[in-house]
Amino acid sequence: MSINAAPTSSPVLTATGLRKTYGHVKALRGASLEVRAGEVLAIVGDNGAGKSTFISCICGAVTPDEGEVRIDGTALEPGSIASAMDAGLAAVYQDLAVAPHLSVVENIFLSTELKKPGLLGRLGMLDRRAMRQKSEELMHGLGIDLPNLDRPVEQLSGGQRQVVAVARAVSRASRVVVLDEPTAALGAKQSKIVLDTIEATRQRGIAVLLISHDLPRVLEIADRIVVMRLGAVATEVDPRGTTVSDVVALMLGETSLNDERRAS
Amino acid sequence: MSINAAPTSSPVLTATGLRKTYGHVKALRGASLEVRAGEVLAIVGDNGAGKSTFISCICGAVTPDEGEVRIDGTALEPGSIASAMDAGLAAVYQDLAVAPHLSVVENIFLSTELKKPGLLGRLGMLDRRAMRQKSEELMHGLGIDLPNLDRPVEQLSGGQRQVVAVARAVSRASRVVVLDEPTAALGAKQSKIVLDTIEATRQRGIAVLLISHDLPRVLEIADRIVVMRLGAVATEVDPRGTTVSDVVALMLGETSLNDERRAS
Amino acid sequence: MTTTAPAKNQTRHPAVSAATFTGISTTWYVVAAVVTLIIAFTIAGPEARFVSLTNLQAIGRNSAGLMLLGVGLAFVLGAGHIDLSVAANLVLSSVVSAKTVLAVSGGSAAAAAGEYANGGLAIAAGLAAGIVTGCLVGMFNGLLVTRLRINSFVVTLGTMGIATGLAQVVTGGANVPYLPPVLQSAIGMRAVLGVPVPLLIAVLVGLVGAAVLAWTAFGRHTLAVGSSASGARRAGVRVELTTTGVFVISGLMAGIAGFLDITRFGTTAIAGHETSMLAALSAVIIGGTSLFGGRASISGAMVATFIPTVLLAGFVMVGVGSFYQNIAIGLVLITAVWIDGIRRGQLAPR
Amino acid sequence: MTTTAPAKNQTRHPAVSAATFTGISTTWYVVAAVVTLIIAFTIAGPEARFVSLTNLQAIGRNSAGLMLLGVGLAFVLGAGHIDLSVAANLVLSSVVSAKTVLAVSGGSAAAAAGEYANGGLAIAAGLAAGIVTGCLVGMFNGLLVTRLRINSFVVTLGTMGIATGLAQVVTGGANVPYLPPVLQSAIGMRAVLGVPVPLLIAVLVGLVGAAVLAWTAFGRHTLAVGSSASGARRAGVRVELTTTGVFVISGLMAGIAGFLDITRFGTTAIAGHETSMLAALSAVIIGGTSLFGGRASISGAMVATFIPTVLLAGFVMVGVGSFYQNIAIGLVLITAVWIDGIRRGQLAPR
Amino acid sequence: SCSTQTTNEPGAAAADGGSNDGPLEISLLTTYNGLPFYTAMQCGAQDAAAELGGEISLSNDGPSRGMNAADQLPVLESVVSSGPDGLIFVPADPQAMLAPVKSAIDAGLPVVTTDATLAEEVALAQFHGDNLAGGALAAEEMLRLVGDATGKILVLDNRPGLPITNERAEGFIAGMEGAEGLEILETQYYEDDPNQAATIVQSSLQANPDIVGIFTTSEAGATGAANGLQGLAAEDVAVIAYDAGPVLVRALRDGTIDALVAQGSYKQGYDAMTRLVQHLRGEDVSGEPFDNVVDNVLVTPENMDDPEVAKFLYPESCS
Ligand SMILES: Nc1ncnc2c1ncn2[C@@H]1O[C@H](COP(=O)(O)OP(=O)(O)OP(=O)(O)O)[C@@H](O)[C@H]1O
Ligand SMILES: Nc1ncnc2c1ncn2[C@@H]1O[C@H](COP(=O)(O)OP(=O)(O)OP(=O)(O)O)[C@@H](O)[C@H]1O
Ligand SMILES: [Mg+2]
Ligand SMILES: [Mg+2]
Repeated sequence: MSINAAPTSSPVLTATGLRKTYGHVKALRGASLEVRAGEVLAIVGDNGAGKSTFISCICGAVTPDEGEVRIDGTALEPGSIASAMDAGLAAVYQDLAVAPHLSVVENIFLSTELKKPGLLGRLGMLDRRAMRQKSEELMHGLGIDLPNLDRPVEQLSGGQRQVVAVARAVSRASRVVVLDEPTAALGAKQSKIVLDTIEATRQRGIAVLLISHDLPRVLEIADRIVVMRLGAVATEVDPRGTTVSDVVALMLGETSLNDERRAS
Repeated sequence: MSINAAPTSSPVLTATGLRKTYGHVKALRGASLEVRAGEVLAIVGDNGAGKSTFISCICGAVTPDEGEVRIDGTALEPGSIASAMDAGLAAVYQDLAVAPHLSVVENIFLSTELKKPGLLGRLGMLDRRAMRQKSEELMHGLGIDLPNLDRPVEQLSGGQRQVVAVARAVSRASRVVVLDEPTAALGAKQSKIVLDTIEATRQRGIAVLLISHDLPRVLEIADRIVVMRLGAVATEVDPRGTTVSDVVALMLGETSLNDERRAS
Repeated sequence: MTTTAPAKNQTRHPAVSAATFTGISTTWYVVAAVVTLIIAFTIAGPEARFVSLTNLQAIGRNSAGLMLLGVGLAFVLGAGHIDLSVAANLVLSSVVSAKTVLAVSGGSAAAAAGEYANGGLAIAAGLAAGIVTGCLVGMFNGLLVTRLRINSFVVTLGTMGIATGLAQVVTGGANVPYLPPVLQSAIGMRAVLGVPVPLLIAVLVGLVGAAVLAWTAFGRHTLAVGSSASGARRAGVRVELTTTGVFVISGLMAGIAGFLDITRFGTTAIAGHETSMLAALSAVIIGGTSLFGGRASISGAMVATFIPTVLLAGFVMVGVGSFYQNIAIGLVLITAVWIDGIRRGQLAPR
Repeated sequence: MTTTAPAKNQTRHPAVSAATFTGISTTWYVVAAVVTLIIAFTIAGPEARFVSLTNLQAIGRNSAGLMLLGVGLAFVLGAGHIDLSVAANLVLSSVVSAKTVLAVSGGSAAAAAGEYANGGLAIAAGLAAGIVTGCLVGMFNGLLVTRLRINSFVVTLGTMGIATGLAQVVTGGANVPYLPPVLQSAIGMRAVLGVPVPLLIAVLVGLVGAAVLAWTAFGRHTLAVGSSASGARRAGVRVELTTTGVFVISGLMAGIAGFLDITRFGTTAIAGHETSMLAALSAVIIGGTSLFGGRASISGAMVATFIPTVLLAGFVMVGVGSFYQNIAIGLVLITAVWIDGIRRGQLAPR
Repeated sequence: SCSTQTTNEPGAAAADGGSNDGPLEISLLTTYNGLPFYTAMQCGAQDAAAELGGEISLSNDGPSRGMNAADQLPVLESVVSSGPDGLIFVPADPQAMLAPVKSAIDAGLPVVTTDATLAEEVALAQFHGDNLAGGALAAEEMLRLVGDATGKILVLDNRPGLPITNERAEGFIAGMEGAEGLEILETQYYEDDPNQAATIVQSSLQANPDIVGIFTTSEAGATGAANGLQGLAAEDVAVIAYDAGPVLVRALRDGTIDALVAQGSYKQGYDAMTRLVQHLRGEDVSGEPFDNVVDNVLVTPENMDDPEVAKFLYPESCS
């Protein structure tokens, strides 16, 4: 995996001044970033730093109290997942956001179902066969070997589920893909598949936003790294020439498990 | 962290020939292991190898179809958590097994509540103050800084929750502590705390059973490593002189995401 | 879609999702249970009269309303919600429908004198009025659940009172009398090829419902929302729309059932149907729909609605006192769900 | 316990868990709601008679049974289950209690002639019979839920039918007549210091229940099971025991309420109480107990049981027509839960 | 309950004049099993059967709850399917039960209605109390009890949409019309729940302390009303209730209730059984009237021990 020079094109996604307060906890206090096409931007930070909240606001899964997200220069409707999806964004959430009772195929095409051609399709009839076949092709293309795509996702092991969520996101994204700790539950082989997938996605000119605690891998794959602390982006580092302990030092302000950043 | 020589004492915990089938899936097909006091035994394996099922059978959370678990030579009642807890075992499960609505203190003392002294206690009255104080001491002792132990666990971030589960397990265990991916969601600082805690626990003469995908750390901390493949223990390795890629090679049989090890 | 390498089709299993599969198999189990009951009552009852055409027709007629409610509830439960207001909605819809029929067929003064106009039009208007009323109540439920984000149990418990009260206000507390007899002769008491028309309607509507659940995006989204609302939302499902949709469907079914009710009785039954909601809920659950969402079987619910009707008819015929009927129906409910659970392996060892 | 370094006590917040805290604050909110209703009806009604002692006593007496059911349901809901059988259990317990009272006080023939013996003993025996019956039904529920692992909705729906049927079988469908008048004079219609004895009993029992929930391991385990049964189990909680326990408590409450019922009326009310289950459930939910387990407030439930009684009494007094009462009660239920949700921030932006 | 033979062409037996003394299966189908009112009816039917002789078996059917068409209809259809020789039927609703009864009659089942009537004269005969008249009887007594007092009257009815009890209220209100100085409050419904009835009575008395009389249309309402009055220690309110089951009779004796409207349900059952069996056995009943009104009787503490009145009180069970 080569460390690319940061692309010079204009940013695909910009997030500006996102704020979010839960009761007394200021989870985000004015976080901003931008990603360019074909760039892997990693977000690192201690537990509770606000990483998941940040990307949830970007994806429209959480409505920020303040701030703006733009894709290709157009502002997204805050808190609207549809708006982000329509703009070409797809995500893997930390808790995966799958429907456990539905099968692998059904989850991959959830909300982007294929309709039968012709009248039946216009009546809303699904094309199950096409979806099944495309899912197989997708899995095959990624090198993932799940034997039965019709098993409900709840019967898969944690790692298998995470792979399904990654496959869904990369197959959907046309501009930005957001990955919140996509390898947390994965073994060596599956982690490799996911990292290869990220690389392939970047090659397709898609912007990648990656959250991970696995710093060695982050340093290996990311073009840029932003460090979050206490709900805001503390600093940005260039992975070239940076070591894991450098990053750890940046991540650790004081008492970082302390999330009592009380409102005013 | 020093690599100890494997202790020579007789095993604290032995699991023999555990089998478990879910419908068509043979999750475990005769897995065995033993751990000695003061020893850290790591279990590694690909996703879906059966690691979580294995330790769930050991802890009594899952009833194995066959096989036996002994602590200090006494067989545990299969599928009885009480039996394992009484024998001095405590565990962190992959999904943490906390009660999300209860506070940190309430979760730490769940099922081991302290009663008031005297008549009130005999009437079942809880000693909330004592539990709160002991929890604070515990957290302080482990170096964990959670500001408000009365917040419901569901309001904590994933990493904070995992730390609570680890604190509960190490405070309870008197003979064996079982940790299923205790650092999966943790950042650098929290991971360090957990690893230090494992080391301290081992020093107290408690047997530690650790599942982790973080092979560098496993090699660093474990006394022995067992590699699981397809529901059974494939081999055992000595971490001394072994590299990560050696272990990965051992972990990977073919098609390991393929869990369709159909019953006969 | 990213589709690399057109890999050879390696389908090793038929393209039927596990959810559908369980659904179907529970349906067959329920069919077997109903058939067993029918055989038992035929043997135990006098002269095999249980399987006489008139008796089976009566059972069919009596199941039609429950079946419609069950179809609606299967959607609602599948989406992880509950609708306690179905029976009250049925009553309200029947009342509005009856008033409309009277108005269209010439007003109640003429009706009292036995004069009726516009038979066919009156029927159509009555059906439309029932459907609109039912859907409005359903929409009200759906909007409260999605916009105000109140738990559906609470919302529909409230709507249950509201609909009951409205039905009483509309009628002044007395059943609507003097409905045109054509309602009963053309629909409620009619049979086509031996099949009672109300049952026919319920089955047809139910089959459409089953198709919607199994074969359309809406149906799939319904189960996704029931399986994990937050997951479905973040996967792009418009959860609010889907949720409102299932409540409207439930209301629609109650509306049709309300109209069928007046075609059966030739009047309204504003004091009746107090047990219908729980009976329909039981049927839906026996039929294999999960109370917790994510799994629903319309066909199972449809077949299971025969269970209370068959039991009641059978006990009367066999001569089991009516007090024992409550006990027996309770035991059958528990036993059926228990056996189904064992069969599906859900109650199997942890 | 591992306790290293006796760190200085760094408590920054009072040692009240968030769960308890929400419980208490919802209780105060419900108190405010009830008081507001009382003030409104006092102003709207004639000559402030709503707050007359007799009226408040009447409201208190009429709330006692519902309050007991609510206390039981708060445990069951807190543990993540539901008990639909409480009202049927109440009726069965009242019937068994009444029959026992009659038997102990000299048999029904003597009673018909107006002769009664063993007043005090009869009362004690009646109470005991009611409690035993209630607990047995609750235990039955608990065992089916835990041993057969059937969903509690299904189990208690079944038990509801079984208990209703048994009550009818025991009585032959007619209310038990000729109960000794001492029941009413000594308990049902008596007031101590102005407080009706049934209310006094309900409040005392409820306070014990609140103490059990808040201060004992059983109470804590109840909420843990409701919060996550599988989590609690693996943390060492004996989930089966706790679950059976909550159903027994619910049955116990229904048993006491059944006994109080006969002391109120001097007879049974086997056809009454059809709305009691839903009324008690509403009260518990309004009172701040989660339908999904993990959070329960006994005090909130106790206060909230006054809402339906106050509303009915107030509407009658103010002269709201009875058809509109159903509507109004439905609207109040929805509004109360909605406002409480906003207040707790649960319905706040995602 | 297996019957062996059914020979019941409508009117055929009567036309033949041939007698049929074989065993008969009669079903008594009510709206609400176990109510004392229906127990009395059943006693009447049983006694008639015993006097008529021959093997007549009587089965009691009916929903275990409801009093409404939706609950009764499935039971009716099952009873018809089970093929009894004759049916004594209490229709829950005159309109709703008409079509199904008609088709049963068309299929050859002789039906006699009791207590309530059907919207059309399709049955063999009907025996019923007049609920409107019963209400009026209560009104008459109410006027006597309150004397020249002025004030308000509260009517407690069971549930909206139950024609049987709704008519009693209607008859009562009509009977009170034009009474000097008495105002009838809006009817309140207690849903068969004495607790609700008690609350309503108490609140109504708070709002209208000048209530002088209460009329309730069934037992649960009377139980609740008596209790509500007891709670208020309001002695001077006249309470009249419909029906005369043991609970109500005891209350009358205790003085918590002032009068009862007892229906002749024993006689209804007796006469209905007689007419049905006569028809089935081919006796000529064509001369008998179709509509038979069985008068209600007003029971007061003064006349309740009079044997002529006492036989109208409903027993706990048939002797
Ligand atoms: N729904 C919520 N209610 C209350 N507090 C919340 C909620 N969600 C997040 N928080 C708080 O906001 C802060 C940031 O949480 P977030 O999940 O974004 O952290 P993170 O950086 O993703 O941590 P981790 O690495 O552990 O996943 C934490 O202190 C957390 O406790
Ligand atoms: N409840 C269940 N029902 C059906 N299959 C199950 C169940 N639990 C586990 N399995 C299957 O058993 C196999 C082993 O699962 P297990 O969770 O033990 O794997 P693991 O080694 O812990 O994997 P991971 O590293 O992903 O956590 C998997 O194939 C999984 O799909
Ligand atoms: Mg996170
Ligand atoms: Mg695992």
